[in-house]
Amino acid sequence: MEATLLDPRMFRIVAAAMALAAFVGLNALVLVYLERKIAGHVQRRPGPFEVGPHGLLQPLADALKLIGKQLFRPAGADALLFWMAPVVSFIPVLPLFLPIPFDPDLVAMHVEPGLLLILAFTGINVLALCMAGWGSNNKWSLLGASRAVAQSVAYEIPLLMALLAVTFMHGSLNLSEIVEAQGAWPWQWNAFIQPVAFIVYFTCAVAETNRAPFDLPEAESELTAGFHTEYSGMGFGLFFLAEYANMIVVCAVATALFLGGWQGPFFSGWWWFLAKTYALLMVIIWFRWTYPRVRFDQLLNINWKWLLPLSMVNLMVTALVMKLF
Amino acid sequence: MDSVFHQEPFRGDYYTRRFEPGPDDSTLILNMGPQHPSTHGVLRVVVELEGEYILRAEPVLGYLHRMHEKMGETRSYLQYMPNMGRVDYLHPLAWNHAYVCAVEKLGNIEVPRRAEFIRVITSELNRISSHLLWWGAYLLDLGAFTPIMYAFEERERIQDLLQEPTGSRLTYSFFRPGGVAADLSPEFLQGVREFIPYMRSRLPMYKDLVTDNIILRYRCEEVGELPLDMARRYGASGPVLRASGMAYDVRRAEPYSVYPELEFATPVSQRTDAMGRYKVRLAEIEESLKILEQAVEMIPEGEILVKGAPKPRWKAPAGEVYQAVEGARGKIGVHILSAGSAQPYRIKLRAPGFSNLSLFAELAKGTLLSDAVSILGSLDLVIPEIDR
Amino acid sequence: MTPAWLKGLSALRTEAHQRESTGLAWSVFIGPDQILEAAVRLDGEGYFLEDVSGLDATEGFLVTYHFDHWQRPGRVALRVLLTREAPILPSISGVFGGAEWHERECRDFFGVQFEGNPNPGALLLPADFEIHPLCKEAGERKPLRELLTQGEVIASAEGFDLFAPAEEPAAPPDDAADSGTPEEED
Amino acid sequence: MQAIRRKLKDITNLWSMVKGLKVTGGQFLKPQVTVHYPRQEVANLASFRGPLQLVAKPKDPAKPKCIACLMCVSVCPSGCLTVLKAKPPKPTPEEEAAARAALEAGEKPAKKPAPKEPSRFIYDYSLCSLCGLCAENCPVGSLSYSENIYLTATDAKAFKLDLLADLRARAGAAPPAGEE
Repeated sequence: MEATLLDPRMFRIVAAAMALAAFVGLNALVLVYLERKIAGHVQRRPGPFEVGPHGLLQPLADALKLIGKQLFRPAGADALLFWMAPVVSFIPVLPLFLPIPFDPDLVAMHVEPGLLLILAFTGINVLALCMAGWGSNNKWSLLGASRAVAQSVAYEIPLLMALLAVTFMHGSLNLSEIVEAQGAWPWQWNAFIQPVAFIVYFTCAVAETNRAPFDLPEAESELTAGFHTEYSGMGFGLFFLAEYANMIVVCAVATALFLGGWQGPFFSGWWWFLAKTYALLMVIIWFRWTYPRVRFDQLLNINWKWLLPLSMVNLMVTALVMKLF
Repeated sequence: MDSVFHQEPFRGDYYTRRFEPGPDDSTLILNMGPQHPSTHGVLRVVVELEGEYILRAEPVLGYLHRMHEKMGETRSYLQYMPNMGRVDYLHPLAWNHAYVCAVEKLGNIEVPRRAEFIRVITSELNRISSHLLWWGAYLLDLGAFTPIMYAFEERERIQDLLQEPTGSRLTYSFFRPGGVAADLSPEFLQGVREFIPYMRSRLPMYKDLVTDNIILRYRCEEVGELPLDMARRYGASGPVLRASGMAYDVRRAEPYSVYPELEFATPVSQRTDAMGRYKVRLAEIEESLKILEQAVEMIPEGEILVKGAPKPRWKAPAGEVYQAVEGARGKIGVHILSAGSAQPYRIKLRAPGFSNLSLFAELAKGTLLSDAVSILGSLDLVIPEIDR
Repeated sequence: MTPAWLKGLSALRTEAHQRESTGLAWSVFIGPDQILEAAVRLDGEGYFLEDVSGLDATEGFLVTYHFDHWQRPGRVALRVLLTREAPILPSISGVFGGAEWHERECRDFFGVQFEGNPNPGALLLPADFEIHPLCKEAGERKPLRELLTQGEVIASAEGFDLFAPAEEPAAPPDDAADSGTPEEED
Repeated sequence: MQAIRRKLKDITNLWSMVKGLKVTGGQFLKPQVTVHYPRQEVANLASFRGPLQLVAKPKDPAKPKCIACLMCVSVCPSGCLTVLKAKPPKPTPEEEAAARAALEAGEKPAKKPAPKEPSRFIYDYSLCSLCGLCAENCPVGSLSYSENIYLTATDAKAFKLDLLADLRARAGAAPPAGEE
């Protein structure tokens, strides 16, 4: 079967990619604003206030500033790796959104093993951090990158296992099917049927997206800015965008797998999906403005000594229960 | 590899050359600072890392050196007052206190009782504000962004209070040889009375948000353990020493001002680690509140500046005097040698942070980089004071 | 009365002070070769080092070590007089680790060399800075007897005449009249 | 056993994370405490040490109490004050004639004394450390702190303040004749 440019499926993909790029950009802006506003109010200050009413246009101003800034490469940096890294960090974010079902019909691409696609593409991000850290010719970046690699590789395993438990239950990797298999009411959601998997997944998701308290690759009080120390302008901007986009993805996946997706007790639809995703995002933001940062060896200990055994036990129990009943 | 960075002015300075890796250079030489987020100002620490473990660490000082001791030799006794506000900008009133006490000893000047109480009240308020800022900044080092904002809420109230008599919010130059520059108003005393229960009501929140937090506990407990003997060899003082189990407080050991009349405990911790230092400082806030509580009730009416207090062209009698004072960071010492002229012949400032930082090199050996940041924070360093 | 650490130390002059007047308890003049021994003795007694400070006086550099004790507060000032030509002193950083920085600071400000300091470079001043800012001009220097408050003399070695009344023309006469000698101290 | 007990303790200690969230969540819902600067301003400036200003004579709001004794200049540790004493006023033609007559008569002409007031009072705020020694030691209390705390400029020269002009501006008086 030959796909030509005029193939309707091709059109759909291109249109979906553009829509998704817009969606990612818009949501990243909203998230940046939310983060700063929440941080402000948690700290009893107004947060951004001057650009636009209640600082609404502040993220836009930030984006403009980042775009306008000079791109700067330190002497001795590997030009190829250095410039590829932000791109490699950002590009895989778009395919991540393809199989996410916002609505029974609102899916960019119906992919049967959708979950697999997401897991495959999230793995690329760590490569970008590694490239950025190595290519910057900066010791802080290098330390940040080495932390990022160890952390991402470690946390991907329990994350996978937690998801696997859910897919065992439903016998599917298709997100839409998993959503439909859950009911409309909270007690029918997987978060309540598989609470351990949900907690493990959510913890790993925070770690995978390098968010506080697991933000070690950029730990600014230790490594100045970690892997993106040397990036300015849009080089930094793309990393920033990718971080927020990744946050949206992990929360969207959590919504689909654990919180019943678009289904709600009433008026089911994409707004439910968005509301649940944003609720999770806000929890992640709330974490950041509450907790201190864990230490690196403790971070790995949490993973290998707690999350991994927990998720394995959970997986085995799930498998046993599925087999028996 | 003969790029421009390997030729002369880029070859590194005295310190980096000392840290030149050996033949098997599997270690990483890292310059933390002078512009590093967790070195509080402009401290520079050169570290040699094996992975993330520190093999060697050496603080490099002098980036904020202003030669206060030389300035002292060129200024009259009164003119040196603003310098005292700028040595340690977090607890300037303790330096004010040490200096004026030294000058008073030198010139045999009586201080009115009301002035002594004013000094104690303002100085203790200042100590609380210094500990609050340390608390916030330490948590910032450990990656928690919010506590510093809560600490500043209280700190702002203290500064609003202190602003009224002292006229400044940071670099106070308020004490004068023979008294203080301004009287406390009844509104100020009322403000302090109201502040004490408010501050006490905030402390449980600190405990819930931070002290009990399991992440923080794992970042502080058993990190940077400072045995008492090591503390002695380096001359550590203040909360750093008291967290190693020695109840040594200059206010008790070498009583000055009206501290002997006030009841307060010297908080001690036997933990010896960063958590011990943390807990001692929080306990000191409570003790300072106790002092304030008593002092605002005991303060008598009267003069605030003794008659015949040193005038601008005052000449001190010849002689030597050493005055120690308990600052928020430890033992502050002012050593004045006078030859009988209007300027001191020599003035030596003993900064507690200087001694407290000097033990960092030994303390950081073998720890993780993150632990080093935690240790550095737990020592409560104010770089201008260390560099002077 | 005389503390144990002081006994057997061949001090040049020992003075007991009142804390209320000078803040010191003991002021002990010793020779440069004695400082290490004195430090070891004080270490054995549980003293800690407060600071090391220099002073540029007519007679030369006076390096003062301040020690204090946690349980038995009472400041001890060990004083070593060095000639201006050879301001060299053994380092006590092997005994008190904290002395390293204090000694380096003293080196920065006065140019006093501490032999055996593990890291004798500049501390607060730039490494290539060859000016010692606290050294005084020849005419500005004052003799020690005009600067130091004298306490109760416990012992004084033969030939130690720092505090003898001024007879030699070390200080200009108008200077001496201006400042006066401290006499009211007990 | 010890290890297990420790692990169990770790699990119970996880509750502290929830407590932390409760604190920040509670603070999130409380009103803000910051002073929202351009919309709000702080009010407690009565005793704040702002930049110096001259205190006017009670009778003439455009003239300072200053007697040009230069005490403030000598006491200032930063050397931020420059005060010039006023010169004796130019004699009028009649006075000049009288002086000449006196001189011819062999007498000492009666010189008019210089008025005890400053002709220039320059204050370099960029050097000032606001220690308060000048104001405290002024024998006539001619210096006080202003509430001009929002003083900003992009050039250090802008902080060389002419306090006499400032006093006149506050009094609403025109600059004296002969001064450009």
